[in-house]
Amino acid sequence: MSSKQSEPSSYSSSCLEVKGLTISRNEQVLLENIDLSFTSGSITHLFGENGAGKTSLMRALAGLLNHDSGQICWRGFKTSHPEANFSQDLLFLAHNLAMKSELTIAENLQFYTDLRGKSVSRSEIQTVASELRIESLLERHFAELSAGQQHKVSLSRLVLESAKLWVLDEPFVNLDARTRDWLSDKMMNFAKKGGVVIFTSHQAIDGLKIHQKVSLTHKDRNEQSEAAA
Amino acid sequence: MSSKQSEPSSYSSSCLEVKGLTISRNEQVLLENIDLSFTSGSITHLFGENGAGKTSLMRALAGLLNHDSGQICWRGFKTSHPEANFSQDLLFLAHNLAMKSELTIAENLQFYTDLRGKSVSRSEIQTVASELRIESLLERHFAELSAGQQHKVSLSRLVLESAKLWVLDEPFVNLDARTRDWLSDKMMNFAKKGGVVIFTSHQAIDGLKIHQKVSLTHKDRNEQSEAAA
Amino acid sequence: MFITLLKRELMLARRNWVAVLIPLFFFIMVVSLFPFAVSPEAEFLRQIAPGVIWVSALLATLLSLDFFYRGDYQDGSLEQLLIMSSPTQVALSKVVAHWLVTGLPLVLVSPLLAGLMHLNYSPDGILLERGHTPIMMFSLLLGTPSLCLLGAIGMSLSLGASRNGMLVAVMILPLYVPILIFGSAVITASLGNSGYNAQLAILAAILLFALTLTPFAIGRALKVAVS
Amino acid sequence: MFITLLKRELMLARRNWVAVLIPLFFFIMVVSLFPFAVSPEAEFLRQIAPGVIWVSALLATLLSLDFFYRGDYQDGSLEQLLIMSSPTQVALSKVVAHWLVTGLPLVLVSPLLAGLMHLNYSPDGILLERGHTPIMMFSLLLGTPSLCLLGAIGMSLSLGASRNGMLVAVMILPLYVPILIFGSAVITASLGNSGYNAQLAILAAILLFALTLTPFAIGRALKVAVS
Amino acid sequence: MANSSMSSWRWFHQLGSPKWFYQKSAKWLPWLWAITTMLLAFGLYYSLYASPVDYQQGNSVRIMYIHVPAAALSMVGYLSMAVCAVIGLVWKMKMSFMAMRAIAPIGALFTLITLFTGSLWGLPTWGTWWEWDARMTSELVLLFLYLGFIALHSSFSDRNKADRSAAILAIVGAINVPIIYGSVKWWNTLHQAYSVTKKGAIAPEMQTPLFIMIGAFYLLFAIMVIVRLRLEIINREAKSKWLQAEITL
Ligand code: HEM
Ligand SMILES: Nc1ncnc2c1ncn2[C@@H]1O[C@H](COP(=O)(O)OP(=O)(O)OP(=O)(O)O)[C@@H](O)[C@H]1O
Ligand SMILES: Nc1ncnc2c1ncn2[C@@H]1O[C@H](COP(=O)(O)OP(=O)(O)OP(=O)(O)O)[C@@H](O)[C@H]1O
Ligand SMILES: [Mg+2]
Ligand SMILES: [Mg+2]
Repeated sequence: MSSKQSEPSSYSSSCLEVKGLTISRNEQVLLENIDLSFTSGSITHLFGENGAGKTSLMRALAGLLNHDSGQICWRGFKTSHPEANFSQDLLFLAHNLAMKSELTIAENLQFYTDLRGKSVSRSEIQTVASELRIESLLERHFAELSAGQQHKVSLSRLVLESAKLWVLDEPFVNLDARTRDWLSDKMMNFAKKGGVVIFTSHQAIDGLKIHQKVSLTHKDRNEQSEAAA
Repeated sequence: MSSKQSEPSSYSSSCLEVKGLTISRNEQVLLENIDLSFTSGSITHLFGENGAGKTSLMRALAGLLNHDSGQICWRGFKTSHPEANFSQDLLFLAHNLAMKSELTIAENLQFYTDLRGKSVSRSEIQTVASELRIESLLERHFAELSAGQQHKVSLSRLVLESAKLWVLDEPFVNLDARTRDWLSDKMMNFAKKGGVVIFTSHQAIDGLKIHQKVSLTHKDRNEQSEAAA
Repeated sequence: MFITLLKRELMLARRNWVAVLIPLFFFIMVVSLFPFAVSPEAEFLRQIAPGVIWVSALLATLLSLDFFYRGDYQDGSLEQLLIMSSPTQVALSKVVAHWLVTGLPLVLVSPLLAGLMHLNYSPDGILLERGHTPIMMFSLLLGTPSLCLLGAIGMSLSLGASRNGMLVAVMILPLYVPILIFGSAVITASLGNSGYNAQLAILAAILLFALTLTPFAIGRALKVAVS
Repeated sequence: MFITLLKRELMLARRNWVAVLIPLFFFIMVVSLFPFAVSPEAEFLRQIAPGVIWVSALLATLLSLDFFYRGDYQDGSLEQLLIMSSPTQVALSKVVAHWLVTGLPLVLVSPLLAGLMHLNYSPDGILLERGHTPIMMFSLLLGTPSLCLLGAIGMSLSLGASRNGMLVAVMILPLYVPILIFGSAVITASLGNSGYNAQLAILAAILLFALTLTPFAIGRALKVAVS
Repeated sequence: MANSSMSSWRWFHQLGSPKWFYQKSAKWLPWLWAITTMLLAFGLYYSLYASPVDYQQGNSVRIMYIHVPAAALSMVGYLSMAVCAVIGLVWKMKMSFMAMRAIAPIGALFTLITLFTGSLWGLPTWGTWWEWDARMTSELVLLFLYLGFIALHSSFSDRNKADRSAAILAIVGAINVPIIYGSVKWWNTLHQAYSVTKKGAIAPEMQTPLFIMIGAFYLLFAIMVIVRLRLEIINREAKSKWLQAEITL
């Protein structure tokens, strides 16, 4: 894994640190006192059975879900702290693809790069699209795509936006084999350049080199019996 | 594959026949003049890259998407014909799980069995739920489940409703390994009893015995070049 | 089948009982805006009461449609319903539930608004012993089912179109004009102590007409929406 | 950042230009319902005009909110916006877009309604050379931004709650009452040839007040909605 | 007999083919334009200069020659839209839906013209540009119906769905038009009696130009529909080979 490190050096200093994180859902503790560290250049696979709390953890990392206690730091600063510049560094892809059905694919992608204050040329968008074999769809409206095509559009953001932390919830779902390979390549490349990748998946991905596996376990069953007692 | 055939004999006569089916999307022909036959007791895997038209074909089979020409017959009758009793025999699971977030899991499931005019006891629901490890969630509201848990609820319908044709769009998505196994078992059992299964999946499913593979190919690229010419 | 469908709609409504109360609140609130906006003078309110009450009832019915159709469309339930039973039955169950849950309560709560709008006073401010409230309720009772039926067409048509709840309003408000005219005319006639049987008869005729023709159209529209 | 966000909202609105016209149509249609429901007599219409126009404008603003918030919430865009920029900016961009796309056009189209409601006639039916239209427009111009701001709070709060568009209406209508009172009072005063500066001043004060306080509240509400 | 029904059937099928219509209408259009311009020029000359001034209304009566034809077309437009809708739904004919879509904005335009000329006329004759008179009011409601139709049709991204949904609305609306007209008339007579009587016997020297103008407006309407329909065909069949050949020619 000899990385070329051609990207800005600030990359390598990035590191996401989770300390004593406790998350509740529905007034029940879901994840308790979790410590995790995601270092620069690493790919982390979050796994666990359905309902273990993977999505909840990711949403907490992204600052969307409140946590009961503990802290989440990015480059040594709390993620909510402006110095951390977390909102610019983070790219979070969730189940909801966050694309507008009224806009064309190209417009949707353009908006997100604009929001990062990064100007992206049309040809860059075209390059990604042709890698993903959706170049002929760029002028179509998002609603008129198939499930997998929509997913691909959302994945294009990974390449177009220069984030430093990818948090991807089930990114391999609905993709055909070729696109799965494309995505694992991108993930490995990104990690090589010093990025941090956290993803969930229920399927094993051939050819994807994972540096860290985090297993979450279901607290529900224990609590159920507690509640019954 | 020696089947026990303990179920009603009408099962075995079930057969879905597709003749000369042509489907358009967006005024472009997507699938042209397709002939397919799904015999009783068979499991068919529809595959093809993203946007090939798998979902469209399934929706056409279910009578939700209009086709330009061709016909779809169930037990020798057109599916729209009342004699075919198609609406009672078909169970179509799509990406949208068709569950109400305001109702509990149990209530949601109950409704669909009621709609089939089949009375299902509470214990039957409990049995499926415990197989799927969602028995503790039966009284929860649908919206409060994780993605995979929601999916499991939708899959419970397969067991509770006595349909004869399963049309399943990406049923393995979001499921943990254990549930994938459960589903392939159910599919094989159902086929053994004479049911017809049609499903799509981008991942290979270990242990699932598939009788027929149908590959759909993308017409888009050809048309694109035509339009450009 | 129909019973199962209807039970489902009612159960969903019961679960969302707040959502069921909301059109009622809306009805009451919109009517009560007028004293603020126009004039709180009793005689004046009495004159505009038929119109204000009917327009508000109409808007409340129209806007509450969303609840019964949009959700089922978005979460895929509508597809399932249409696969598993006939479109006309689905349509009817939704209209009936909508009326039971929104239309009927509007009728029942309307006496309150009659009070607010001084409908039970004679022009010289004397409380009438037999006010105009019963006839107002009767006009609403005859009119609201038609509102539900016509509204359902618009709602079903707009489902596949856009997320815009007002689209229905724009499509359907013109069609509501006759119901509005005769509905409010009944009350106005009663206020003027003239006969209102003709108007009531027309309201009833409209209802019959709507009942026979619209369920099929709604079913078709729902089918188109999911395609 | 703000500019990017605002451009996005306006682009979405342009794409849905029909959706943008719909509140306008709605505004016009609801006003035109009243002659049917109340009475087409010119003098009478003139008297209820301020109230009717204001109530309709208020409903049109309220109901058009959905378009700007619900979609982004449901498809996950709102989450992304809140992750990538600050809640207050998101809130402001939405309110500004909503006003530009709905509020301002309402003001511009209102003279038409003034015509329909005979607002430019003297009580004895003579066409005034300097009618009450300009002052009506001015009152709407001052009032609609406040309607957008207050409405946005309600909308954001209701996002996570239920799919019910009317919930906003019920939450926010009471808050709209002061705006409605002073807004319609401006026109009524003008119709009665009395002064309306005090009412205008109050409308302006409400607007200032809303502008300074609400964006933060809307941002917070949005943040809660996605959590 | 069998033969004639066969040929009318064929005609129906040809009309259902965008290609056939596109090619034929290109031949019709110049002729239509010629006849219409002539008729319109003649009608306008006759009505604006050669016809008598009304002894009560003065020159403003000349608005009638625009107003009445436009009013007639506004209603015919909605009706034809509904007819197209039925044909489209029953025989699944795409062309019919295209025609329906093409008619909508033109019908709305004629409705607007009616309203506008009516108001212009009202100002000198009644001293007000708007009265809630039965005719005028139902014309306003007709405009709303058109707007609703257009709003619905334009709200879909999927044309197929848009056509079928809007067709249902057109039919429901058409069934309601007479009901609306009837109720508005009833409502209006109940509420107030007009001092201004609208109807008077029309003098023959006014009737002839009026008829000419009505004829001209019908033709104008037809031309506009054909032109829009051709645009619609270009829009929808952009990817078909015959059209690309047609356009590059
Ligand atoms: C905005 C206002 C008006 C509207 C919407 C309107 C609408 C209509 C409509 C729908 C017709 C029916 C055409 C037909 O049956 O073929 C009509 C006819 C007519 N209108 Fe108007 N009108 C308006 C104002 C006026 C005014 C101000 C006058 C004259 C004082 C007027 C005089 C006529 C006449 C003479 C006819 C022909 C009557 C007949 O043939 O029976 N209209 N108008
Ligand atoms: N709602 C729609 N409107 C117009 N075109 C559509 C629509 N949905 C899908 N399409 C187009 O139809 C084609 C087939 O889509 P479909 O959803 O059937 O693909 P699929 O095989 O299910 O793909 P996936 O594996 O991504 O789910 C795609 O090229 C897509 O662009
Ligand atoms: N919106 C919600 N409200 C309340 N509880 C929820 C909600 N979403 C999820 N939960 C509960 O929180 C737990 C964790 O859910 P989460 O979505 O994080 O699981 P997950 O690991 O992502 O599962 P999956 O593999 O199915 O996606 C589950 O037990 C679920 O029941
Ligand atoms: Mg998850
Ligand atoms: Mg698919």
